[in-house]
Amino acid sequence: EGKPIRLGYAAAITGGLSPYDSVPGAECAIERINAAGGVLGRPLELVARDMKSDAVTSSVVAQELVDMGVTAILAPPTDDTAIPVAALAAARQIPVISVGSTQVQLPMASPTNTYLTAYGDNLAAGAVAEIAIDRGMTTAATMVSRDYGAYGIVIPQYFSDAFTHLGGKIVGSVNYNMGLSDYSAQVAEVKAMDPAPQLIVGGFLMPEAGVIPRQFKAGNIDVAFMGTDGFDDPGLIEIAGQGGASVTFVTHGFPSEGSDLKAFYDDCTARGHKIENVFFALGGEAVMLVADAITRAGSDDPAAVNAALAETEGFHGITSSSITYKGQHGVPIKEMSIVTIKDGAFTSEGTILPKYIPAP
Amino acid sequence: MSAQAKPAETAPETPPPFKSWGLSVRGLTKHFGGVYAINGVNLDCKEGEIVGLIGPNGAGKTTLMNIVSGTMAPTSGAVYLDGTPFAPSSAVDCAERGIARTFQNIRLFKRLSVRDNIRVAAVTRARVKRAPIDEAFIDELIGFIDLGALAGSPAGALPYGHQRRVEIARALALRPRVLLLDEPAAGMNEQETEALTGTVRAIRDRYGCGIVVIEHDLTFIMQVSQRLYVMHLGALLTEGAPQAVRHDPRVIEIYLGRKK
Amino acid sequence: MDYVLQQTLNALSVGSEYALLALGLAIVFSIVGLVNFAHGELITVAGYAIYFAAALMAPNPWVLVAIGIAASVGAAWAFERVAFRAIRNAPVNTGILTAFGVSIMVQNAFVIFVATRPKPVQTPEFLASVVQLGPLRLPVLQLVETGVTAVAILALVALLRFTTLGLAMRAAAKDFTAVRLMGIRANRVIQAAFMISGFLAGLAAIFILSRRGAVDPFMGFVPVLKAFVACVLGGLGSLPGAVVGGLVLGIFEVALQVVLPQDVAAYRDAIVFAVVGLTLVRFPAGLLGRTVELGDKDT
Amino acid sequence: MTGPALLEIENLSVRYGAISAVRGASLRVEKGEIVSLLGANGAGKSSLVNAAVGIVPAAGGRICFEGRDITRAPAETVVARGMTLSPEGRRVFADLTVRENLLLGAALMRDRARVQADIETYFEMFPILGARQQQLAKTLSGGEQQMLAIARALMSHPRLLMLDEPSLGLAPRIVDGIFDLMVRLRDAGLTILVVEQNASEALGIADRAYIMTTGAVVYEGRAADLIGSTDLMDAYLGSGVS
Amino acid sequence: MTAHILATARRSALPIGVLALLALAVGLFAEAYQVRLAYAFLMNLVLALGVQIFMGNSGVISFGHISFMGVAGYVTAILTIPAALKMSLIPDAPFGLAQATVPVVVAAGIAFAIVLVLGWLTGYLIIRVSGSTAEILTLALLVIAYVIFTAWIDLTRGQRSLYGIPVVSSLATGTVIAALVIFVAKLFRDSPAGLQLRASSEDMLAARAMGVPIARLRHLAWTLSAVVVALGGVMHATYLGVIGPNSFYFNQTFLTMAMVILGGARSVSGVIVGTLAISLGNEIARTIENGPEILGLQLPEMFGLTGFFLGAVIVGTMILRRDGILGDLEFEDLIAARRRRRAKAPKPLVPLREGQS
Ligand SMILES: Nc1ncnc2c1ncn2[C@@H]1O[C@H](COP(=O)(O)OP(=O)(O)OP(=O)(O)O)[C@@H](O)[C@H]1O
Ligand SMILES: Nc1ncnc2c1ncn2[C@@H]1O[C@H](COP(=O)(O)OP(=O)(O)OP(=O)(O)O)[C@@H](O)[C@H]1O
Ligand SMILES: CC(C)C[C@H](N)C(=O)O
Ligand SMILES: [Mg+2]
Ligand SMILES: [Mg+2]
Repeated sequence: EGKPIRLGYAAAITGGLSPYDSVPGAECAIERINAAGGVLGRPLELVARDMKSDAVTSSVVAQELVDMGVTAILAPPTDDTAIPVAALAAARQIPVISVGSTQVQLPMASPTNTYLTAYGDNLAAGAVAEIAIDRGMTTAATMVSRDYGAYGIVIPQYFSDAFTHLGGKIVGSVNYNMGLSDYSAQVAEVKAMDPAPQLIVGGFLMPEAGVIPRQFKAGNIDVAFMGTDGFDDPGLIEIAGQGGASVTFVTHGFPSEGSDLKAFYDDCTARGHKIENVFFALGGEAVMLVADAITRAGSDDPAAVNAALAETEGFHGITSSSITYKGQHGVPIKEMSIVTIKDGAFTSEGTILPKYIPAP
Repeated sequence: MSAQAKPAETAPETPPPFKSWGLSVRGLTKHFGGVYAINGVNLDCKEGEIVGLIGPNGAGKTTLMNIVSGTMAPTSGAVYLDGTPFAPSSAVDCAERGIARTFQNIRLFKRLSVRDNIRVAAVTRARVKRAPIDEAFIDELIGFIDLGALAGSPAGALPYGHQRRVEIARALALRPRVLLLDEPAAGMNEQETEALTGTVRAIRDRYGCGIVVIEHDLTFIMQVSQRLYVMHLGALLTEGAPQAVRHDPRVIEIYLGRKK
Repeated sequence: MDYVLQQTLNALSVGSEYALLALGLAIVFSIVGLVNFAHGELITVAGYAIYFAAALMAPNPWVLVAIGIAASVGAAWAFERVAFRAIRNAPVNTGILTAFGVSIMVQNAFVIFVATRPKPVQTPEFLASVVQLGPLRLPVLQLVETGVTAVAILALVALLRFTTLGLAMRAAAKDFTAVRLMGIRANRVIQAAFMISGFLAGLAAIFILSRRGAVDPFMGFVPVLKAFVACVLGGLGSLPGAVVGGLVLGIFEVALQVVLPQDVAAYRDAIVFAVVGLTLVRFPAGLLGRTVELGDKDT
Repeated sequence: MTGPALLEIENLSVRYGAISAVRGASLRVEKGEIVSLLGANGAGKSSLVNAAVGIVPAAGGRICFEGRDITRAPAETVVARGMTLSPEGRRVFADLTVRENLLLGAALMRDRARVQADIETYFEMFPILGARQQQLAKTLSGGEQQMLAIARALMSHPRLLMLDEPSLGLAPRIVDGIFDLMVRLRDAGLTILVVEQNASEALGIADRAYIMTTGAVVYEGRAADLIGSTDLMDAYLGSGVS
Repeated sequence: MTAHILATARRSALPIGVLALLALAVGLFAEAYQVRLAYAFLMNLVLALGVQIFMGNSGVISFGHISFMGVAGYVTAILTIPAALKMSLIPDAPFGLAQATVPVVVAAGIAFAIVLVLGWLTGYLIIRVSGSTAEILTLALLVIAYVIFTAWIDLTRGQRSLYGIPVVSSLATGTVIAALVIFVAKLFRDSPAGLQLRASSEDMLAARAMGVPIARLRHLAWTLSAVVVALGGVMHATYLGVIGPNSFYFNQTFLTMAMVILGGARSVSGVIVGTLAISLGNEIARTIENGPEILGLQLPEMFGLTGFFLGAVIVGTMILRRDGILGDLEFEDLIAARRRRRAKAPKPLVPLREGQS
């Protein structure tokens, strides 16, 4: 029987989280799989619902998807929006895989059925610390925001842990709010730090990820900015302007020539999809992970698929050639790409898998 | 003509002579910056007495009423009810003591029904008396102002004359010791004014309260008041029986004008 | 020393930004009694106008500035024409909710027709430069912003105090019909007030965009919130009050950012609002608001 | 009579939703006369003058001023053509000072010096206003506001002045003053339509009078005839009281 | 007093009955996600009615009530999450809260007590001012509460959500609570205090002159409404099982306010209508924005439509009916008016004179 297998996606299509979810990415992966004959001889079908970056809507939408009898649910990127989804789905052992989240705590909340597509923030922050030390930096400041998700708090924490572990010194920490236009007070504060930090690390999201380096540049401070996937949006380049040159970040992957990621992007572009940022690939990868689990389970029964997903080992995805959930509590360890901005474009500086990983 | 008087040298602080005077005002003064709106005014209104208050525009009549009803704090001076002084600094307190008023520009709760308008005051009365709301009295008042048929309509939708009556009924629901009426006949024609004369007298006869009326309509004020106070530039010019006041040359000069 | 000076300038320019926005809110409030929560969307409109103009024809940045301000003025005009005119003289509730409605509509129109994610916007390079004044290096943007705000305030005060249009604006606030009885086109007067508020928002937008370099559908929210607080702090409806409120709020925010130790700094906004709240309990009419004793005369 | 009347209202009706406030009323005001419009509460007098000046829409009928149709003209145009109204309820600009209120009354006047002179004239006429010139209008006493409203209406030097209950809340002496003023203005060429509750006083100065009951004009005639006839007065002004 | 309660019971029977029937129908026949929607509607109704008790009667706009919802939600969460889980979520919670766990009902009781105290205390400040100043004070309350939720990490986990709250609420509990709240809101509105408060919202000065103790009544209404809103917070926490600070901020505030004003803030029935209208409208818009097939026509996906729709409905309604859909009227007034019309008593309601203010 060629009845489609349904996958649900409670996606942050609108609202503050929207840059970190990608329905088109998931759709493209499904098109590709279906073109190659589908899964278990059946096509996949995606049902996407906008959860508007809101917890209550997220749970309503998830229930709608559960009611439809979806085999797996792709979830939004923060824990307060994804946990209700996971909790609802747990009752029927429907696997929930967050597309954009890097929060290690998320699978902990509903350990039997929750997975991240991406690596954890602790891994990424460890990588950032290692890069900084490798570049000979010894002093760093962190910037902390409590305005959206855990990301703005935990990245500085994990980084501070790793950086001091590796012999660096944290010389200060500055608070900031998102959505403001003026960060000159923060600029002045950093300027006044003694010793001066060579580096600033924070869990920045767009557009602050661009606005803040821009204003530091305008404030005439020479300091490097480092961070993780929050920077990974092409808008950064223009928004940060001159400040872009100071930014280095680690992210889920980089479409360098010959990479799987590039091949995926090219194919999807050819299929008429528009690629905004790397979360496009994560959307695709989440679909592929689920498809693989269905194949291995030999059934579209959610519980069977969930069991198979938990056993995933060395899966060849888009951003990583080896994704493993087995023994990982739903958080894969993935190699990260190091990216900087050169000549108005993102440029790859290689990949990294840090040696020291801060405890979650 | 200077519209500004000098402050009274010494505000005469004579206490009211009798215990059961009703309302007494002694040495009341109010200034706004440099303007002395009222200046050392004495005024009495016995229970069951109708007292008229007249005077040129800006003489301070409304201000006096505002102070006595607690709507405005006096600069100095005292207000007595039954010989007991009280600080008329809160309108709520005044209402609870039984000083009720109407306004120069009608102020009804426009969206509430006629009945609810009256009820608002009845609630206060019930609170003071620690008794249930006297629904029968509300009915009586609606009957008194002859608006039985319109009791359920929003007060704001009534014609002007009716609104005036509702305002009076609302004030009466407080079962006041003293009722203050600020230009109740304004905007009424001669016929309606005449009816109002009857109403005001009926209030006194039925509810026994003292009534202070401000009015520029001479016929009305002459007919209705037992005594007449004349204010000028914030101070009391004269006081007495209406006919005597009417022929006082000073009153003619500053208030009535030549034709009267 | 340098640090103190730098932070002082920061405080002044943040304060100026709030003052510009607060002034726009205040003029509309004082004239039509509307707390225009859609004021922030004027900034957004200006931003998108610049974004599209740049994408379509990429002219010089000063032309873009003009386009941005013009768009903001136009949007203010349109808001009045389409939504606010119909609810003139309505109770405050109605006004606030309508303004919310307009604001939500505009935000989501941009979500639907442009995108949720931020779009980059170019502003004149000149604003991003730094001038050397003796030993000091001062950001041009901050100097210009403070200066422009000062000029805008003076011009506005002069307009309201000394021109018939200004008188008419203040009069239309309370009695629109009576203004018409003076032979004045009161609709135009109110339109003018909205357009002035649009102009002020447009100016603020240029500064905000120069700093942020990006426009997104929801960027108007935080500024309008701050402006609202500033307005009330200064005394709602009073233009000098709006300015003072904006400056005080900006200075206070920057000062707290500077002096609070790191672990308390997380509570900065709570402290700001607590202090503003208590100030208002003490001065209910705002810092500059005067209370007139009206007795029964508050028509 | 010669030529068109200054103001000519034909068959006017005014409606507020379901309520008919004026039903087919006709009225003319000739140049240089004082016409008084009388009637009980709610008779529709204010509605009629408001419609004439254009702040309330006419539901039917025709209004002509100096021969030109102004039925649909907005108030600001009507006022610019030389007709003003001192409206019911004073409606002074609460947050402006007394002086500013008067300045705004002269918004259409180009000659600033003349405006200043006018202001001084009215301050002489109403000394209390002069004393209160920097005071916010909302803090004025009721009668002071009424004087201000009248003075403000005169500031634009209209050719037709309409006054809606000008004597409301004024002391008798000032009422006399106002009526005297009307006579003087009429003698100086101004045309006046005055709505009054105070029938006897209004008739005393009027050339002609109209009486309205429940939205219709029920009497038109010389003011002197009305004063002379208690019957007429009783018939029209005694009835219709709700 | 008893008479008043009976009269209120009679008057609220209609909306409560309809509500119960609808809930029954949804519970029996609807899909699970529709049950969730129905529950979300009930929760919003409780919040909106809570806000109405203060705002609708006193006429003072409040942006602050959702903070009480948040406090109640957090208290419930912190007291009911199993200790084992709490030791990993908030090990450093003050007052030994990481160890203590109580049943949901007890937790809810404590939440009300805390909100009652907070409501009473904040009330002291709110009643000192009026107009926009009061608005800013309520706004300050919202911001302060939110900042505490996000910054007191030891207690609330900040932006990271608290999960593991026992999910004990169902459509049935929601319906019972909503019915109770409808009753309470009507009881208050029609009570002497409610009447005086409504009078004061129209003319403060006249109200004072009639002896209305405005400050005291506002204080009462504020506290009562805080507690009702707290019910909404408990409903939120015990249904989702997880809470985060962003649920208690501007989005919920604006949504609630729209529900209150749209139907007519001064009437309890109006708030019910407003909440229903916005909930239904949102759901319809949500269906459309997903790009459904209607009559064989494939509509494009238009995310953002729900928001746009909400805005448009608000603006449209305010333009057409500035006092909200029902204005001052309650259901019983509508029915009475209808009966009167039936009985052909030709007494049209005279529209208010245009405010000359
Ligand atoms: N808040 C205020 N500030 C300054 N002056 C005021 C204020 N309130 C009243 N006044 C002045 O005080 C004087 C007295 O006003 P009040 O209203 O008592 O007069 P009144 O006797 O009632 O006059 P009317 O008969 O015209 O109503 C007026 O000249 C008025 O201008
Ligand atoms: N804005 C309005 N909305 C509804 N009805 C109105 C409005 N204005 C006036 N009316 C009604 O229209 C009728 C005529 O009113 P109008 O004010 O014209 O009478 P009037 O003769 O001027 O009375 P008054 O002597 O009281 O000033 C009255 O029944 C009144 O209630
Ligand atoms: C905050 C998010 C939108 C994105 C980020 N990667 C996270 O998981 O937290
Ligand atoms: Mg007076
Ligand atoms: Mg009239």
